[in-house]
Amino acid sequence: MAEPLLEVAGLKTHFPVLSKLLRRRVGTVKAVDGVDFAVAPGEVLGIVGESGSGKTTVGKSILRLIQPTEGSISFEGRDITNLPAAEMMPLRARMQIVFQDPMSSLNPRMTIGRILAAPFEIHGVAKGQELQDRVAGLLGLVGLPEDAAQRYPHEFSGGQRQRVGIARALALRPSLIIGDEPVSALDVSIQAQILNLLKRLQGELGLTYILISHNLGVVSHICDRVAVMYLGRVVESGPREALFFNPKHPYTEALLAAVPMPEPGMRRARVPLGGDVPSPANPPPGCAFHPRCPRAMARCAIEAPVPTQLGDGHVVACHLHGG
Amino acid sequence: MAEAVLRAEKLGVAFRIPGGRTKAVDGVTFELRHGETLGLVGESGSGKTLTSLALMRLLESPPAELSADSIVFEGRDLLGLSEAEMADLRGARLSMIFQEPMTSLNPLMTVGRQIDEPLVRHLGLSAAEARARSEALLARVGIPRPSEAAQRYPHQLSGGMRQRVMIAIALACRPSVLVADEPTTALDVTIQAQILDLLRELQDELGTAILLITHDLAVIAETAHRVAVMYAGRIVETGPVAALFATPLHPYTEGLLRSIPRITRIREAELPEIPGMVPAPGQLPAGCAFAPRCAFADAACHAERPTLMPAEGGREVACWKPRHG
Amino acid sequence: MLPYIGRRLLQSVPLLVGVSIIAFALMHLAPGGPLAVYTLNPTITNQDIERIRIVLGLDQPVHVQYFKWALGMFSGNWGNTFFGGRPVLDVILERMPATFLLMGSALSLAILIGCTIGVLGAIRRYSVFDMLATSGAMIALSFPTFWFGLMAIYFFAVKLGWLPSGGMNELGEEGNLLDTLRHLILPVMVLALVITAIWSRYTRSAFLEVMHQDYMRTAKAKGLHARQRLLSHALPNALKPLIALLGIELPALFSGALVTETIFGWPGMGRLFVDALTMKEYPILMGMIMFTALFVIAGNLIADILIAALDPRVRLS
Amino acid sequence: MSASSGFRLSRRGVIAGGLAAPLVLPSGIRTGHAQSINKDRIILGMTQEPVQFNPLLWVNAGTENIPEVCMFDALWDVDENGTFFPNLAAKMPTKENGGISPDGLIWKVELRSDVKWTDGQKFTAKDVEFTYQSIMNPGIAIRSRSGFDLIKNFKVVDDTHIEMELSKPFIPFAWAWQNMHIVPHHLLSKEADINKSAWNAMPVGTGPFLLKQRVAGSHMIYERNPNYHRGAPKVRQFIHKFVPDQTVLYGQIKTGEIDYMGLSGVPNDRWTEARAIPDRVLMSVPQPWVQFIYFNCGKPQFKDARVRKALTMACEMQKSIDDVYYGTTPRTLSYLQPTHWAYNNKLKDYTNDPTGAAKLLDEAGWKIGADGIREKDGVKLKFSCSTTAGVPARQNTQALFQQNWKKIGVEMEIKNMPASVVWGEYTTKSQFDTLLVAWEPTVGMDPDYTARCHSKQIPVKGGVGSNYVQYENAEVDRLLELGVTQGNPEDRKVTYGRIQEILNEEVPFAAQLGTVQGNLAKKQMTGIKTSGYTVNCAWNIHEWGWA
Repeated sequence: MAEPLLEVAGLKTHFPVLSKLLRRRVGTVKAVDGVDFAVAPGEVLGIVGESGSGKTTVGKSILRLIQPTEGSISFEGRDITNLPAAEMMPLRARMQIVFQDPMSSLNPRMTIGRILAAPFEIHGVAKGQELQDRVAGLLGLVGLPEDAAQRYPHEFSGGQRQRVGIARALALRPSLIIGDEPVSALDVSIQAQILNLLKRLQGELGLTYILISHNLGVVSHICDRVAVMYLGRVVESGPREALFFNPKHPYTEALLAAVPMPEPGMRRARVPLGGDVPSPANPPPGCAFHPRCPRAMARCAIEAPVPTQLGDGHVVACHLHGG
Repeated sequence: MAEAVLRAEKLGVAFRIPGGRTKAVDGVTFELRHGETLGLVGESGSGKTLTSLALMRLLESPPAELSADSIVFEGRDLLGLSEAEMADLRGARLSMIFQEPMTSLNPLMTVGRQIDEPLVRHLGLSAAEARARSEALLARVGIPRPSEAAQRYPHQLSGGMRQRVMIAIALACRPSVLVADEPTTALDVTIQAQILDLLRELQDELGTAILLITHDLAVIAETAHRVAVMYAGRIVETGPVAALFATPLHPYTEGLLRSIPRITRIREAELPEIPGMVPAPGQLPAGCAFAPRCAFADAACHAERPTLMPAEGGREVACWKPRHG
Repeated sequence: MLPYIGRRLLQSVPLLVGVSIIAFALMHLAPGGPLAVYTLNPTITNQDIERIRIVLGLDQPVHVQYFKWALGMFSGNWGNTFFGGRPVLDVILERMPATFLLMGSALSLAILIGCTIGVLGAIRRYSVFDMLATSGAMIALSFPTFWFGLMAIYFFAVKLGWLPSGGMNELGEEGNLLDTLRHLILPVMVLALVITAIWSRYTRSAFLEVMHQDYMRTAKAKGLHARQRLLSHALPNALKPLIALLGIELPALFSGALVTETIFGWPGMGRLFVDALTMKEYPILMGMIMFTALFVIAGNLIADILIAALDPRVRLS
Repeated sequence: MSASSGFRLSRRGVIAGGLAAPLVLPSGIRTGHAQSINKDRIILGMTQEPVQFNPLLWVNAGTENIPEVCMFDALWDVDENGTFFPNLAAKMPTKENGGISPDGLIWKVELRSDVKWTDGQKFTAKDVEFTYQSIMNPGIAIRSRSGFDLIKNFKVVDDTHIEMELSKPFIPFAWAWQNMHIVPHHLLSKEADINKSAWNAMPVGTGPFLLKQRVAGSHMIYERNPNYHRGAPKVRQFIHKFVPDQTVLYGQIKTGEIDYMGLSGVPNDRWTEARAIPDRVLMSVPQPWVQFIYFNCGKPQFKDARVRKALTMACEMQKSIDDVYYGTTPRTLSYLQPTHWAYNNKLKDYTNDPTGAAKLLDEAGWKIGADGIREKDGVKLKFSCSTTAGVPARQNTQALFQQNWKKIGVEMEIKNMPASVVWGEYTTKSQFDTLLVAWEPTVGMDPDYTARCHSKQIPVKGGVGSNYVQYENAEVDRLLELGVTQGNPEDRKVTYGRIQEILNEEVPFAAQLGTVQGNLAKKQMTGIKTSGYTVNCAWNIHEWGWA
């Protein structure tokens, strides 16, 4: 593997739990609790998991939108875990995020042109006619008409707003884009448009993506490698084909089995998964998945499994495999 | 073929806007048969949720205005019922569950009391009887330790558990029709599977007909017997699930099916997409509403709006140039 | 719950200290001071003023004065008034019942009527009733309280002679409850008018907010009757923000009571405050500020406890 | 905007501000009910409330005078003609009767022997001595030792005789004891701290009434003292009621809820209406305060007396009274009310003469400059005028004078401030240009005016007095020093007449009007004597009754 663009090691991000009445710390949410992965340049990594798995927190921790509790994050060969804000600033241009709901991140009182010009102005890279040209270029890149610059966010549909969000993320030519559920709020037909756009841009601009999603279909379509998270940890990761067609972790299997297929009669044999995802404030001991795991053993309740290499970059953290 | 328990005829929902009215749902006709699941599928703005609220007469009026030739439920036209008569039906014969289990339960009331309410209201049970029945219902929808769970408040339950509670409430009085509006959209995929399985089981048990409203074709494929596809306030295609998914007649249905990203071993370089976007209500083109996005549209499509026309195998399609036809 | 209350009260100590420091500092920073009433009297010489300054302890540095005062407060001694040397707590307490009677009556009446109007307005939004209630509230809020007070006195006391124009009792009728009630009617009416107007707006918007919640739709989909939906579903939920608001609004109500007390010669704390302010009676002002702060803290605490009782999400987290 | 339109605007402001009053109290209102009079009692209504009742500690003149006069007595009082008459003293000491030594230094006072405190104890010279000692006690917050600080030696001769030796002859000394009510030795001498004594709230005195009940914020009820040494009051009860809003108070006297409205009185704009109310009497009571324009003689513009006089000449003084005060207040030309016994009736009113004013300024060398404003030696005749902010009547007065002065090429800027600011160091350290003030004489209602215009009384020049205008005139100094030693009122009248004459020419302060108060009483009330020599509207309360 080439020198990774981003390397995350032992990442932990914990939040205090405060009681409502007393505002006293009554516990800790271990939103991310020991995550390791690396992303090579030009690669698309998918992080999948259900709500509470910590996938969004991983994304925000990488960008230091949330300060991680422990572990290290290296970007372009540089440890950025504890960089002061001033030094983080130029790096922010290199790593961008695209959110699920672009509406909430677009200032409703600014035209699209102003919104797209802002990154250039903040980082002082362009002004005047050059700025205009750059904005026009961005609009063209994401497939929006040039006159969009004069309009306001509310005049656009969800799909178009997401295009604006992507254009803004691309403004400063980042090397890494983190997409946090970028297509989840969109209708299927629009979702396809945005996925195609993301894929095209990746090819044209040589971008690296981390795509955070709960939608396995989306992840399967766009990602090279996939990491499956459960309660703050990566339970299985590996190349897309291995993960989807040769899953090793019972949770990955169950997840895949639960995905409904748009082909009547093609229903897979369900892996019965009882109960709910436990609260990350109070995860079960041992393997966090064991209370719901159909193949749990006595050992699983006591000992947390360590990640095991299965070859070809396929890693699984389960007592059924390896150690 | 089983007889229809619910039949809507030319159902429409309009909104007053400055300078006129805009039709958000227009001429929707369908029937729901005993014990079957009819999937009503469409993207946002297609009018599927408005249709369901209109059936329940839960639309807020004003601003919404309901119109229909008839909505016949168990032999009675709902349009002719007083609000009191309608209230007698709701929760008893005709129930509904909603998309957001997080907000659809009253946060200040124990879940037990919230299930008790329709039992007391419709079946005239005493508080104790109702509670016993509620606990049985909680057990039936798969909530462990039901008598304890009945004492809990919604915020103490997970999303999946809350949706189970919603189902318990809706099915408490054994209704003949359940309207389920995006019942699993807010849930995680493993929980979605559980809830869909539960709905199916309960349907088998109670013979309840389900109108399943969703944007997710995969959910329809797994759950529904028949499906109606809505676009821009109208039904564009109906038919049995297997046939419709195998050979979609309407170009919109076809495009929709193809644009779903699937887990395939060898992935397509590019997802087929439907260009453009759904027109806003009030800005519908003169002809077929889908024509501007349709690869097969010709002058006729732009000129005149197609109506639902019968096709083979009990199917219907509203298209001048149906596919596979 | 008890440890919670104890903790909250403990938490309010720094707040009280902060309030007292700011109030003390502001009072002493303001030009004038209690001896200003003497400065322009030609029969009072500068030596006289210096002498009084020493007797009242005003010659000491402000922080020393503050610590003396704070030490006294800590041991339950609220100090003595500058003019007349009466114990501050006595001076405040002898006015308290009148204010509490007026505010309590006006508040209860206003909340009762205001909530009813608000609920009806929310249920029948845009109806004739709602329009009337809305414009009525706007009118009530756009006229100053003193104007309503004077109008009420003119019509009911001067012109019709039905009710007394001011005071809390007819002379010699102190303790006669019926007489007090007669005197209470006009000031309560005037004070309640404004609170009702505000409260009906709050209630209306709180109910509108609640009535658009998903669980209200669920209740309707269950077939529940309108009354049941209103009472067991909408009301408790709408009450929550209203209780919180009440906790915040209490100080504002205090100031409303002040104007009303002045117009109607109601022997309450509001007038005491105004008089003390004119005379720069620091001990009374400090006492009243502390009293109000305590009152507000207690109000908020009670509001929080009520909310916790109402809302399991607060209670059980 | 021209100055005249500015004036009209502010008049409109007054009308808007008074919006409520005509609505609440339309003239000709029928007040048929509650009109039967309870002749057992008299109810006096006021806007302010006294906070304590110890005569040693009083703060609010006019307000706390009421409990004081109800429960206490002074050695002597002053009547409505300005003449002293004995109260606790057996007779008024004068040079003629030997009470005052010929050199004016020894004052001998004989006390009545038939006076009792209301707890039954006998009133004696010890009580007077204790009162004096308390005044001089540094631990007691006595408001003023003015006058008493002249006492070099205080001697109790026997139970009914005292002798005081003064450090200098000072006729106005009588005012000190007129203004100080005697407190009981036998009760207060035991108090550890008189400042905080509970007695202050429920005192025992010698006065015509006893405090029976106090309802804080509402009223005080007094019972008649049947053993009062000047004769028991005619009514059984006297009630002092507090109605904080003046308009409401006025409404209450109309409805008959109160019998007498004093202290703040009927608003000036309602006098005509008040006079027309049946069964009520409106009394115009002269108050000690005279309203002036104060010229700061320390400022270069006002150094020359001709400038001050010219500015005064230009003012439409009578118009200001008629327009702003509805003609209710008398015009005065001196620091005394025109009704005062020492008022100089020969003074000439030279105001409302812009031509004369302009001429005088020309003579004085103040020429109109390019900008239309007069100037001399680089100094512009341009200044500010300050008073308490937010008093419409005063603002309107200022606006009128501003116009008057503008006409003669003088620019005045209105610069009003909150009371605590304008009357603070801004005044006492003579920082102002001009002020619009209403001030009283300096020693009771004596014509003495040393503190306000003697050259040794300028605070910024190290003086101890209130000569904030920084006025210096050797003749005035001499006359002021003479006046306080003259025992004969006729002699004094001449002396103070001359002082008033000089001041009217040199105008350190231009008198505008004498303030009056419209007290309103039920017609059937008897014994009320309005007096310009006290701010206490109930000074002869023991004589009040019903016809």
